[in-house]
Amino acid sequence: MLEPINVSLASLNIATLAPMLIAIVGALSILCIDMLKEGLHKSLYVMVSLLFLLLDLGVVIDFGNTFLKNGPVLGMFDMILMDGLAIMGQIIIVAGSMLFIPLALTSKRFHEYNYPEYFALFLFMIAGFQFMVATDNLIMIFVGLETASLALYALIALHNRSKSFEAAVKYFTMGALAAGFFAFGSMILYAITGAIEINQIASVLAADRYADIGYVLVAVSFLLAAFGFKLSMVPFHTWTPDVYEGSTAALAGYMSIVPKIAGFIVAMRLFEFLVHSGVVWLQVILYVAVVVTMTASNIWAMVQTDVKRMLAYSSISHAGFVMAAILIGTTQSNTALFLYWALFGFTNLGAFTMLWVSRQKNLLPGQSSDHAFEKFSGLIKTMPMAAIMMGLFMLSLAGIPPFGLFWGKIYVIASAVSGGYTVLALIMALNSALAAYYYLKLIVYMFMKEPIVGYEKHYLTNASLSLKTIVGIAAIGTIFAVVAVNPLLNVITLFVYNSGY
Amino acid sequence: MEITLAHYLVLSGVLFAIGLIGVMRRKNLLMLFFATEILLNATNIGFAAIAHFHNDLTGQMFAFFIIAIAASEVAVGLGLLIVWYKRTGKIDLDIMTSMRG
Amino acid sequence: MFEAIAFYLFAALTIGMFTITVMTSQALYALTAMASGMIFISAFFFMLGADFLGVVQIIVYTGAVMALYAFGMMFFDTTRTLVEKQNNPRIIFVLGVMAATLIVFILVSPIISTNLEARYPIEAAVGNSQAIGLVLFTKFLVPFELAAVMLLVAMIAGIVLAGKKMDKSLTLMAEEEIALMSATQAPKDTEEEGAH
Amino acid sequence: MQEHILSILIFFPALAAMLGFIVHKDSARAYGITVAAVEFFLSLWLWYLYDPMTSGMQFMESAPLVAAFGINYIVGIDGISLFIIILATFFTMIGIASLTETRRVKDLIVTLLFLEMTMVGVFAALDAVVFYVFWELSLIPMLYIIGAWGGPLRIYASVKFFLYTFTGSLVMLVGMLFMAYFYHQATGQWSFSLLEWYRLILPLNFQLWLFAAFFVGFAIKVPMFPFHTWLPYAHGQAPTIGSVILAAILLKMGTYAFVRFSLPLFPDASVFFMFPIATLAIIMIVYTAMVAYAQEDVKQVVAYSSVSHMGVIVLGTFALNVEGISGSIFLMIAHGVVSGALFLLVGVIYDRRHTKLMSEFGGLASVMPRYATLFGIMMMASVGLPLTINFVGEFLSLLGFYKQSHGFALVAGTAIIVGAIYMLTAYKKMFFGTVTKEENKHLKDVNKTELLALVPLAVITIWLGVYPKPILEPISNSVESIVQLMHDKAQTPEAQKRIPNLGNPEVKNLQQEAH
Amino acid sequence: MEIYLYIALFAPLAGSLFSALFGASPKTSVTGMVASGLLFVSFMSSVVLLNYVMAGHTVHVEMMTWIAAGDFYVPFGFVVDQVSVVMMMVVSVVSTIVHIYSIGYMDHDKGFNRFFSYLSAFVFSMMILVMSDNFLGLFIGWEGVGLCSWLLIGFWYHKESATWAANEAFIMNRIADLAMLVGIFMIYWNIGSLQYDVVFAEISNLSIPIVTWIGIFLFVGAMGKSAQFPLHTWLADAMEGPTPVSALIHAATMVTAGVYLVVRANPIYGLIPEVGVAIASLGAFVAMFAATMALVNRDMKRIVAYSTLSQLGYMFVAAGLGAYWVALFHLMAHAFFKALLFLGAGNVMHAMHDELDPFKMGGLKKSMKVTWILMTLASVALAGIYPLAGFFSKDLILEVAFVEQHYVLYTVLLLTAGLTAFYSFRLVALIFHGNERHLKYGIHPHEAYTFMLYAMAPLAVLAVIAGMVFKTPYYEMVTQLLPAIEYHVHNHTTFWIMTIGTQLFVIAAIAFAYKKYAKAVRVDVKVESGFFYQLLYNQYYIPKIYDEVFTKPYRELSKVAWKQIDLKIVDATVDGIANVIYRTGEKTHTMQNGNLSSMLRWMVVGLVVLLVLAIAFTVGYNAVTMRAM
Repeated sequence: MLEPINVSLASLNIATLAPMLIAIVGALSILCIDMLKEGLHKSLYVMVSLLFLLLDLGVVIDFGNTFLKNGPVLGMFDMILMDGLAIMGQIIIVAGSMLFIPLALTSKRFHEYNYPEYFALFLFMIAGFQFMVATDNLIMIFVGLETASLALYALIALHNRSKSFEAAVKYFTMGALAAGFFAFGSMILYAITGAIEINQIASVLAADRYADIGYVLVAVSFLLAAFGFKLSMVPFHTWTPDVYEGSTAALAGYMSIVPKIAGFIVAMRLFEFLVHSGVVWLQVILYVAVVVTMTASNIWAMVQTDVKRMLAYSSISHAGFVMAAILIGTTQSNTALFLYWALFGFTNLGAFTMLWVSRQKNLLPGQSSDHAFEKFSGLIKTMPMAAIMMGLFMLSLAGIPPFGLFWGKIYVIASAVSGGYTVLALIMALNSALAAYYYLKLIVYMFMKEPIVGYEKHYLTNASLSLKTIVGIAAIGTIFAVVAVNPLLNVITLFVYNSGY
Repeated sequence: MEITLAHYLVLSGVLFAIGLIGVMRRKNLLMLFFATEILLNATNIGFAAIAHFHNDLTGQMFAFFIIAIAASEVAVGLGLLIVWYKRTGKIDLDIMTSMRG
Repeated sequence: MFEAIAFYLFAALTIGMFTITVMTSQALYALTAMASGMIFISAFFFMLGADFLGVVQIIVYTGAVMALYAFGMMFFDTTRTLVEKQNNPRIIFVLGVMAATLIVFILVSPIISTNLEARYPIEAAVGNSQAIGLVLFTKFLVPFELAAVMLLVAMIAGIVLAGKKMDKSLTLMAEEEIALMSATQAPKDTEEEGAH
Repeated sequence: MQEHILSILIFFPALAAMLGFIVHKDSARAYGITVAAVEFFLSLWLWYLYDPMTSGMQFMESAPLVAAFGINYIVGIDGISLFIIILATFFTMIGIASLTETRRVKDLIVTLLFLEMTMVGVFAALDAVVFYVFWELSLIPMLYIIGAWGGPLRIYASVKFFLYTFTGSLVMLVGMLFMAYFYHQATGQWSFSLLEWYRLILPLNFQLWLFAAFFVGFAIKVPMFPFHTWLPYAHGQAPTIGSVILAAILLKMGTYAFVRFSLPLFPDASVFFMFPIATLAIIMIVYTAMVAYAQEDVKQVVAYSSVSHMGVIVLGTFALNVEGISGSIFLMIAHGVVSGALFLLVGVIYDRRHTKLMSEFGGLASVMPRYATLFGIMMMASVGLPLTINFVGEFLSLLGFYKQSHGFALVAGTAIIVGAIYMLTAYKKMFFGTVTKEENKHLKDVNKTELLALVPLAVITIWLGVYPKPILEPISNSVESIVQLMHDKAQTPEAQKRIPNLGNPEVKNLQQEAH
Repeated sequence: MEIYLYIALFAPLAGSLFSALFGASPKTSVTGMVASGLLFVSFMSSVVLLNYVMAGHTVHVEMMTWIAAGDFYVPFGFVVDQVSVVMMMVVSVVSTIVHIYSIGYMDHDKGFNRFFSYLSAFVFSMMILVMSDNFLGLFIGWEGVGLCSWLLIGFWYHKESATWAANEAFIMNRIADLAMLVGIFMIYWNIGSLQYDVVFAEISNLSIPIVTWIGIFLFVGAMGKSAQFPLHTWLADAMEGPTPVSALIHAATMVTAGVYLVVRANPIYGLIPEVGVAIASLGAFVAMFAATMALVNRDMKRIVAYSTLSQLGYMFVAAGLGAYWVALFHLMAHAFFKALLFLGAGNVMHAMHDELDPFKMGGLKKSMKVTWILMTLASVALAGIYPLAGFFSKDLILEVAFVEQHYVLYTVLLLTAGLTAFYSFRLVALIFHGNERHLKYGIHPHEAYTFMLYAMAPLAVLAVIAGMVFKTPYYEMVTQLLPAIEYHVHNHTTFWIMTIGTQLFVIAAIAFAYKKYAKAVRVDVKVESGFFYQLLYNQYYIPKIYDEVFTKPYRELSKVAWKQIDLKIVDATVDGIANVIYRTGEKTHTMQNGNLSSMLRWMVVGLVVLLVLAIAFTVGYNAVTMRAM
């Protein structure tokens, strides 16, 4: 017979659930509000979401303080793990979401914002990501991931035009396949270790001295494929450009930041110990994957004719760049990953918001897609401020100092150099040069070509105060990043180091 | 002859491969979704078997959650298919190529 | 011995069923084959002592999922013969067979780990459902709740996506049309779906 | 204020540029001139405050930027950078003053002022990252200037310029990061401070690799053969002001960086690579001079002549002795003045005729005598006639390298021959002969605005050719400390032999006083 | 005394700048006056300095630092010593005269002011050249005269031939200048200074090979300026410039700078007599070589130019053989009579409306008596007839060669003397005697302005007396600095035989010239179509060879360098890399064909690749561990 289990409530650390619960409660309350009164304006929901996210962020930051004092906290039968990575990840997730949610306040009306459910799903998704990063249990990761993904598919589709459906279906189908990979990979790991907590898997494997190397590698292959999909590594990246193109710029920007950081954190948890285990295979594979991802996506980005697709490929390339940090696997590189992503977040937020600002409902005559390059022709002459902003974000993405991303970039490359990956560092540097080409392409269009007559009044068509504010925040974040780098670096290093990475 | 864990795992792997073939082969989205179900089911056999041979419940838990996930996916997937179908009248994925390059 | 026979029998059946599911050009065959495949899988669960899983498998899959799919098939009118143009069928099978071979190649080798330890051992004295219940509501409470959220998300998503509100796309309508529509409280005659 | 003069000097133009957005477009040029003039006089004041007898860094400022990673805002100047800074501010000023562009002048002015910040920043930076920041940042305004105000191929030219230089500098960035890593290994601290790096003695194989990494960045910027092909396009397409600044200042960043980074950080590698680089330099000198001779477009002649002269500068730098390095730095300034002036002069005729093909001209000397005279002066300076500014630099550079290798110096010396060939030929084609084209018969001679820019340049050309001491002395003093540093750090016997030991530089200064 | 030095030096500069102020304005006679006046001032100062130096003093000033970097230190230092004062006198006298002459000669020229600006600038450069106390200062002047020569040869810039000649002169000089620079480098790195006094004091401490190289390089430098073979072609072409320019620059002063350099550097050449002999041999060769070309030429100015070249050869013979004072002396004498000759030629040109072919002239003595006398006088002096200047200086060189027992040189020089006499009087005969061939071209010659003739008078006087009067005081002064070697043929009989023989030989040559050309000109077609005639007429085909061997290939090579190498290789590589990358993108981005099926397949492909690699590694790993066990 089974004994009844006695668990003291204190040992559960129910508080560790608080951040995710806040998001879930937020989502539920939005549903309730809608139930009580229909047809409320979207700004209400935006603000409610913002409020809950703010609370969420506050709690996470509070956990950050606790972490710095006491170290990692386990909760709910060790299911929740609040270590540095989890906290950093959640901060980026929540803060990123907070910056993206006001993008719903456009001056044009789009279908999805008419649904209160949209905001509920958004919050559910955030909760999903939060669960995903705040655990090292594969089940939790899987369920969190699926919660978030399912919500995300719906969010994409809610834009309600055929491209967005197409994007959602593609994303969904490939996501289902990736879920299969993940499940199968986890199964094999479970088969050889009998554990589904990553640290236990690690310790069992270490104790066995990787005796079942074949199993491990097959499992890693499956997991790599699964996370390759999530992080859009070549050749699992194919969804990225289509999905970005099909969804709104706001959501595309969001997707380039938040889901990825969640993926990176899990990837870090999963692959870090493997990289350090001395399994050469993984290092080689990751090395190749990183290089191929960076290079191939850069090359494809060059030939794009739509800015959003270009940015999609660019974000693949950035992901590849950051994946290198996982390959390098030192404290410095992991720190660099977070630093990079935080800075990348600001810049990409700005870039995609600028696209969002310029979104019109129907294509103009001669325009080939929503954000075709030619739309930006001669922008400096018609909308100088917009052109300068966009140019700024492009420069930052290209890694031109002193704008935000540059600092992330040198720190990543520096970590590669210190990690002994000098050639990789060189490849990364040269890839930045490749990347500069397509960022420059937009700059060339904006600053060096003549405006197309009739396009000018359509540029800022979707702008509103809140969008402009977000652009402003992104711009400030991008320009003055240098001020923030030092404190960020200090904090992140503390978090990462104390989490044992 | 004794049936070992390996037997189950091989079965699981074979079923997974069948699922992969289905995923690659199917052009009808609904049929494609069938194939993704096969993938997950293949995994479930593996989990249950491992749980059995390791004498550990965790595997069964995993399989349980996978079933839940599969069910959710069906709901969302069908929802997506419905809107797509309403818009285009088809669920053949070959017509879904408005975005490329 | 019985176990072996049962295993091979069900294995063959499952493989067969799933192959049909994947290969047939009749949608109905596929659906039926999959449903039966699912049931055969539950047989494995029972064989492996995972009674609870077996039941869930039958209920959830064969009951809920298959019903949904059946509904979907009717909705999409895919009961006829499927026409699927394969531009390069060989590559699919090469890939599939390769994947299978490779996976099998590894999986046939015995697991030599010596540090395996059951975290939640199955005790013979305890019924499977009971044991699962205990684990599910302690250790796996949070994922369980999260799964509930996930199902909620799926439900909302399904409802919203399949809902009637999606028929008119605000995204594609000009601002004036939207204003007009909200002013007249959506009269039926202005429904011009898919203005493009 | 004096202790912050460098920061003021760096950021004043940027601030002014931002405020410039508000200025009405009709007044933009006046605003630009005012700002640039203020900046120029600030830089003159800097010279006034500068103590020429001290060889070390002056006006040092330091503030933490990313302290955790050892990145600090450190600026300071010595004799080497002082004059290039003044050159930069000067050329910005006269560049704006002589601006004839009419399209979107305000944007151009703002861009130029930003460019000025980056130029001053590069030469004042003493922290590798800060240096890199300004280095890269300088590409943007130039990209814009070429791309927006350039000729028909402007986009190709500007993108090529940008990508080429950017690629090179990224390799350099990896080198810098490796250097910082090495410093970290040696001391346990992260630091990008140049002065702290100077203290490191690196093993030879590290030096070689790092030297190569830095070299890629610098060589493309210089531009050294065979990385020079972006330059003709950039010059060919750029508007006058762009070419002027590009030739006068931006190219100097590369050679300056050789002196600032490559030599003192990697003395052994510098010696190791001395002859390969000298070979490249000689190819630059002779080969590009030949290419210049074959040109049909006068601006391309001047552009290729720039490459050729940069070859002499590089050669002088790698002489690794005080004479050669001082000469090369002096030549940087000289070449800045002269090539800047030549580009301005080409701009004058381009404004009138909208063509730069030499076959379109001929006999201009009779139509535009003042123009011909100014062009002649600058051409002769470019050819390296004594008592013009170029000669001093060229002579010292070649003299310096002669110490290292007689043969190389001899071959490099053909610069004075081949240089004369293409320059005189070009001059002959443009100015001599009879006026054949109807359009040329009534060209207006240089006007007051143009004279305002050109005459000071001509005066400087001759003044510094006759009396280079005010500039050469501080340069030489600072170079001495670099050479001494290199000698002290040198490990290989070859390097110890090739880099002279100056003994105590202080004593020598006194000796020179007594002369 | 320093003040006189500065006046002598800077007065021409002042004149130049003054004229330059009016450079672009129409003619103002005042520029010519002022420039001439300032030159006269310079001349007077030089006279004062000459007196001072004659008294055994020298003036040495250091005006200011020029270049100082590290150990390298070069000031603007000037020295007036026995050698430089001679040069200063020559320069200032000839240039003053040429200036005054030019006021008339350039009377109708649009570029009158410009001309004086250039001409005075030239004098200034020349002054720097001769007065500098160090090699680099000399180099300033060296290049400065090159510049002015360029400006003045190309003075009539609308003429293609003039500008071409100007560029040729400049570039050829540059070739030599490079050698000179190298010589300077060698001196600096071996001695550590470029000051004459330091260098000459230290030079004997250097090893002979180094000194030899220094000597060679410096001499190559001198070869360019003094137009020695093979860098001689520019001099004849330089006659495109206005005639006063030819008189001043390409006869009297600039071209002798090379000789001056060798004389100045005598402590160096004193150590390396072998090089000296080589110099002398080259000089003798050039003397002969140029004279032969002058024999058949049909261009008045070119004939005189070849004669200059030939005389420079004489000077180098002297200098090479260590008779520095003789070289310098001939330099001085030659300056006077050659300038006179050129100015005379200028008068003729003026009269003949710039016609240069003497075969189209004739009988000019009627209308241009003074010019005829002056030119005959100059030619006599050039031929070396006693008691004119040429006799004292040129025959001295013959003696030097003889005394130094270089009989081959002697013979060559002797023959050349005959040739010189022949072509000089061929010219005089053709121009001033015989029929008035020009009449059929409708030219009515007239004598030049009187003041021009007056201006030439001092030169005529000097051409006559320079040898007789100056020789002794000159010798006494100069040998304070230069090696004092008296060249006497000790055997009196030999001496007289030689002297008289030479004189007779020369006179015979003159007579032959008169006989052949004074009456009527017979064109001997057979001779003229002969090989030697053609060879000489075409200047030994050297300009053609240069054109074929250097100029054209250089031009072609430049084209190749640009079009083939730079554009098609270097640049194409860069663009090629970029294009390959871009094309790869264009080709492969179709992988993203938008079809979900292929997207899924890519994922499976990725998985299978990973699996293959995993298995391969596993198998390999197991194999390795097996073997290890």
